[in-house]
Amino acid sequence: MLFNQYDPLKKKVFRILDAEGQIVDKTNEPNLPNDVLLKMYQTMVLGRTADLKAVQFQRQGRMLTYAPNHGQEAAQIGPMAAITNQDWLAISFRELNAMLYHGVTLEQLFLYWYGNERGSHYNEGVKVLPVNVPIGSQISHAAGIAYVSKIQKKDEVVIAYIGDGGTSHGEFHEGLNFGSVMNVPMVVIIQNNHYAISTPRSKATKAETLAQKAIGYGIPGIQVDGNDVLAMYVATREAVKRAKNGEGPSLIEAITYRMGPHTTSDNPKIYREDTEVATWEAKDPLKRFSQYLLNKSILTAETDQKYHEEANELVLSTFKNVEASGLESLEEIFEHTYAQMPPHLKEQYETLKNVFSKEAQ
Amino acid sequence: MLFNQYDPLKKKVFRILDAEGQIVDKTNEPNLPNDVLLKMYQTMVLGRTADLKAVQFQRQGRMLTYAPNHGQEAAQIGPMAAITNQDWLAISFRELNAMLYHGVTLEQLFLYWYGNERGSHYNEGVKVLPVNVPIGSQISHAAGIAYVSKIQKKDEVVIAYIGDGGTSHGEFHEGLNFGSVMNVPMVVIIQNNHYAISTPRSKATKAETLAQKAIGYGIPGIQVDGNDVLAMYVATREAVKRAKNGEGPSLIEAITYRMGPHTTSDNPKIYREDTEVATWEAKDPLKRFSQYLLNKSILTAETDQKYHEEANELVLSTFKNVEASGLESLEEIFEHTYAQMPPHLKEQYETLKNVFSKEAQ
Amino acid sequence: MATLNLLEAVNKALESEMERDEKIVVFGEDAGFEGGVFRATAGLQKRFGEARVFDTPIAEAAIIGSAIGMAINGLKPVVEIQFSGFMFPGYNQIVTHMARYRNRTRGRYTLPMVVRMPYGGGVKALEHHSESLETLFAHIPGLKLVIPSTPYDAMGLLRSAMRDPDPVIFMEPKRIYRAFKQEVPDIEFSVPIGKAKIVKTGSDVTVVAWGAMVREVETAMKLLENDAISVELIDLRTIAPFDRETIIESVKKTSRLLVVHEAVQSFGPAAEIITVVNEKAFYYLAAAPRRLTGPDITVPLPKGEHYFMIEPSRIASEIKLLALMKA
Amino acid sequence: MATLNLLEAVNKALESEMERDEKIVVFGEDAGFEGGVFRATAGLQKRFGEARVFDTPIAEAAIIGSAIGMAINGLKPVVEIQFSGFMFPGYNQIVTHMARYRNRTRGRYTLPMVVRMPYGGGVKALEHHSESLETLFAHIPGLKLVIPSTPYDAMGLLRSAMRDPDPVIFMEPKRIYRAFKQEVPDIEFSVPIGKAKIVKTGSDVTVVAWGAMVREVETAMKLLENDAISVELIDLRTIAPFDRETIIESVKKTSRLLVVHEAVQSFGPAAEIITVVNEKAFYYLAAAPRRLTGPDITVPLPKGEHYFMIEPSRIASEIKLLALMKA
Ligand SMILES: Cc1ncc(C[n+]2csc(CCOP(=O)(O)OP(=O)(O)O)c2C)c(N)n1
Ligand SMILES: Cc1ncc(C[n+]2csc(CCOP(=O)(O)OP(=O)(O)O)c2C)c(N)n1
Ligand SMILES: [Mg+2]
Ligand SMILES: [Mg+2]
Repeated sequence: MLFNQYDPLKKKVFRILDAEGQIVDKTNEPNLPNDVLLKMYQTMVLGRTADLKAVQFQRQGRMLTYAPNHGQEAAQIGPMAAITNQDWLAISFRELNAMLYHGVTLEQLFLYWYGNERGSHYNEGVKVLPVNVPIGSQISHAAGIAYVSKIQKKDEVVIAYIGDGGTSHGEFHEGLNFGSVMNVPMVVIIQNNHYAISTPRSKATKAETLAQKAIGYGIPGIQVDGNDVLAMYVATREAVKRAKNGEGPSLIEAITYRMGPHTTSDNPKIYREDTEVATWEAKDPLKRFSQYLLNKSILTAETDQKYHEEANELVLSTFKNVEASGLESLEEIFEHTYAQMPPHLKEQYETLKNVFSKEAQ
Repeated sequence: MLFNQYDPLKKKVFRILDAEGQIVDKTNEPNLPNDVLLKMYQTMVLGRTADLKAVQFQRQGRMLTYAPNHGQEAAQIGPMAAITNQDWLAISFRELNAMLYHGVTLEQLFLYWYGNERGSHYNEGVKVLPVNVPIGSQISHAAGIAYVSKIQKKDEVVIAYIGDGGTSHGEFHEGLNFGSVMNVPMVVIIQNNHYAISTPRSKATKAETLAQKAIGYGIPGIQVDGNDVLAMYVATREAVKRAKNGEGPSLIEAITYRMGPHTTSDNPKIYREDTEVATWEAKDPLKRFSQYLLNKSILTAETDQKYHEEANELVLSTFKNVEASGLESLEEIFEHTYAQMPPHLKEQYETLKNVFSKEAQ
Repeated sequence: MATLNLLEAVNKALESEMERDEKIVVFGEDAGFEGGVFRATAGLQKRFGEARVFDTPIAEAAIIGSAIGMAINGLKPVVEIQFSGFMFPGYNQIVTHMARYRNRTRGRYTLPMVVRMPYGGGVKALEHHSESLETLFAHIPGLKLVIPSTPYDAMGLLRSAMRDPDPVIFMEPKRIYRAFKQEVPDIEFSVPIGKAKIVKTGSDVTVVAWGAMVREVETAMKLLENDAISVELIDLRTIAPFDRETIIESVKKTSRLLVVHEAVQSFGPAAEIITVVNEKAFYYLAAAPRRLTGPDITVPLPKGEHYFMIEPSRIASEIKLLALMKA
Repeated sequence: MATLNLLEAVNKALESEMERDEKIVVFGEDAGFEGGVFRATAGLQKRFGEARVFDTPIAEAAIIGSAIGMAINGLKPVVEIQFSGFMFPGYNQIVTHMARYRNRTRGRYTLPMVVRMPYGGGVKALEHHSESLETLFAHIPGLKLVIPSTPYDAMGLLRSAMRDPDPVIFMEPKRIYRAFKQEVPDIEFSVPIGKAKIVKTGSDVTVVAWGAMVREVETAMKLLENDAISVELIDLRTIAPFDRETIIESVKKTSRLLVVHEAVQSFGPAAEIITVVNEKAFYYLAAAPRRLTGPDITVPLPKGEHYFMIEPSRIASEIKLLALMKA
């Protein structure tokens, strides 16, 4: 019913917390256990810390390109709190927080952005797909995974992420349409952070909301305040319920903002005003959630401080390990092209082994 | 305003003539000159005749694969009557009637289906794109053409056709979204003939109407009785007006039916019931329009008969010419790959010239 | 023993393997209810149900992409692309994901899946219904490309493809779908991926071909019966990664090589085969290796297509020419 | 004379040609307002307005497809694909339309347009940001493929591409976008498509390269200065259709050929060049032609990328090896 109330053509945005962390929609306030609320908050703190540090490391020349998440934590943590380990996560590439919450380790995340494929070998049982660079192409993967959940009657839902810019892509259309025709348990979350690199949301589509794209697929869509972790949680919970009831996919547009650059190679000063950034600073998802938790005495200032300190330490020590991991081996880059190296590849491998072992001498 | 009245979410279908050719929507009945109405009808007769004959020729082994239009004449002629020679037509592949009306000759059409590329070399001034086999890919061509019309302030609109099945394709999404973001003068007409080869419309998308896909692009959409040539004319005229006013693209879903097989290689008995076909036989667009014209004394039985006879003669004599055209020359198949044949291609050409001139001896 | 044409062999391979392995699902445009425009999947939906055999929207990217998702979640999808000329919208998924997922995740996720597609000319078809696109798959690391030339091989190779741990592109020469029948054992057999077949041993000229071209070479060999040229015909069967050893051994023996393919010439498959022979058997070559291929043009519509197709007489001339060349 | 790097040369070529020909429009993802992620189109929107220089949605098929429409309606679009690894979603438009429209309509509609894209590795980038996809364009009839290796050539070749009556794929070696500067004349000049450049004449070994590899070969040649090997270096510049004559003449002189490219090896561009040399100059060859290329794997992420890249020392070794081979 939430989806009916928030028909995107009516242009209402679903919100539970206001920018000061006050409840504005009491009826929809979720009744989450304190430990879950704290895990959500703690992961957001870790995500934020890791993110800011990653940018720093990059500036110091210790990390490669990195795609910052700063400002988008709530749009990722809310949904993750609404699913379990049984469920799948198909990310785009700007979902560090979601990945952390759903079981990818910080070390793996850093290793990936450090430039090592081993960072995408997640642990057994962690149902997360690797960073998906070709925009939009992850949606049909999610639909396919969810198809299996459906026909094998597994208790699974798939959450797929995409950006505002990504909704213009043909792959978004095909994937979502496929999932909806097949009526699979899938939730697609658009992180509308207002930009696709330098290109503003207004140039991605003429549709007034991205949520209304759902109508073209005959599925429900909703606009949610993406900086409100509780609203994101509740909207996703509803969508997950629909999915698990066999009612098919839903589309959630999370209205949020990318506080940092697109990636560390990008200079947002070229295309947006500081004043715009400042208005979003005031809507910071972490501050908002911590205020809510403090108000409810679920969080104390000390615990908050502790979370920040622990996050800081974890980030520094993890990155130290990652830096110590050094280069990959020649074998690693060859051995996973096929299950078994075919003869011609083996020959190329041997040739290079020769070259690099000579050099090493 | 027509588009507002017929909001696709309200599931109203725009119709002016009923199945007996009686006016059901007097206010919207267009005030077209008799000669235009007759030209429309005459072209429909020619299209129907050419179509049925083409299938016959194919059965006799004289024509290659052919994609029948039977039943979809109104969805093509109505829109064409709403544009002028200034305007462009970007077809899919099942638009013989539209092409005839917009200036492609019957000889060219037959030549193409006879298996000769020369059939796609339309006359100077005829603004029609060739048959577009890769589903959906013509929409962005239309958007690009219309972009030029817009920035050069040319008095042009582009009409693009696509099938119901084609709306599932990523290229449909990208092309329509592109046109809508760029706000170009373009009208996209979906011929919803209920099938994509053997696959019913219901498996193309879960959306209840195809017209509602417009909402995802922030443009108007409308469902029209595609077997009602007047409704198709009026809806297109409205969309063209919007386009030429700088209001951007519109989407028209023409509800129609493919009376014949998908192509001459297809056997529709496998996947649909004769009873279904019969219900559509009763809605035949030609009968309906001729009844309307007879009722209004614009058409007489004699003229009708004359149209049929002339069409028959034209089709027979044209096809005779086409058959006489025989094979292509080796030069023809080589000379249009580039503006100038590069050396390696020239060499390949000379080699084959040798082979085939030897054979000829 | 059953006597089957190539199309029926494909159908039977799918059926028997679906019977054996319930992880296999089959889908594509019109591949479900009506069993495909060529009927390669006919009867499967009836037998295995709509969950395992179904029609899809016209969306090649989503067909390949959803198959990738299914493989990640434990199935073995065998998808049909209606004609190879329509694989392009799905090529992004093939190259950027299907070929790379194993490597990207360092073996965490693997994609045992098959993409079937009819290919090739000579059937008097519309545009985009006649191309031979081997190179576009063979050049991509992580893909395997298999092409049968007989009903027996179609069954045996498709079975191997469905059991392969890696994604396999399976191109079917539609021109010979129904061209001839062959006895195919009822018992379960397979033909290994990566092994070429010496169709006929010979000592003067090595001819490498695959798909519909194998038969054309065989016809050419009949034309040459009175010429006292001993031809060794190799049916490559797996185009990537191909069986270098068999080719190299053959060329070491014959000293002469002809590669025949329907794909356009420039940057085409013959170039790779010739180059490998250069690298591995250059000093055995008595004459410059030759290739007989489609010209570098779009396959013409039917009224010009005959110029494009490779006739046995031309193959025979090429073989003669090679045989004549100085040792 | 202006002293420009390759990126600036691209920018200036676009600017000067847009000045001259108002039919030219430039667009792509982020190519308008900010002037592209590499800034290749910087300043153009300001100068020529939003109608002629603009940002697009993320939709490669629509970028190429709408450019086709614009060309049909009289413009000359010059579009940017952000990285060549993202051309795949637009590849359907490139192959099934851009390459074929002239032929399909027997010359009724032609598509003078350019698709620019940065390509190649060695810049420590994310996945899909490092590939070299020459083959996927060179194998398609109807396309031209041009790759500059210097600022001068970038300007001259891009200008020719914009004046060409056929669609041109223009791949820019991003690794050397800013690597070095060169004097480029202020006056209007162009470098013809289809002509290779002999960078240095020599008599012992012919080396064919293009893009970023040309410089690597030059460095290798420096390493060889004391070896008394006379290398003839050919910068191919146009990969398709390529300048066979220059290569063949060179090999007839040197009898030895090395092709160097970053693209993966199997079914890659070197194979075609070597095969053409087989066809045209086989009996001049003193040794088996060699190729030094990327291995048949996905370009690794930065911590493994060095294994993939072709170092000058390896090029030098290959040249030495060839030079030593028996005549
Ligand atoms: C198919 C494809 N085209 C282009 C790119 C280059 N690219 C990387 S991120 C990006 C912008 C994405 O914008 P959006 O979807 O809004 O996600 P955000 O970056 O804002 O999270 C682009 C164009 C790509 N990765 N894939
Ligand atoms: C990209 C692509 N995929 C597949 C095909 C094969 N194909 C030709 S027509 C057709 C069905 C089209 O259905 P629809 O869009 O409803 O048009 P209709 O045939 O009903 O006019 C298909 C799948 C194609 N031409 N292009
Ligand atoms: Mg964004
Ligand atoms: Mg249809």
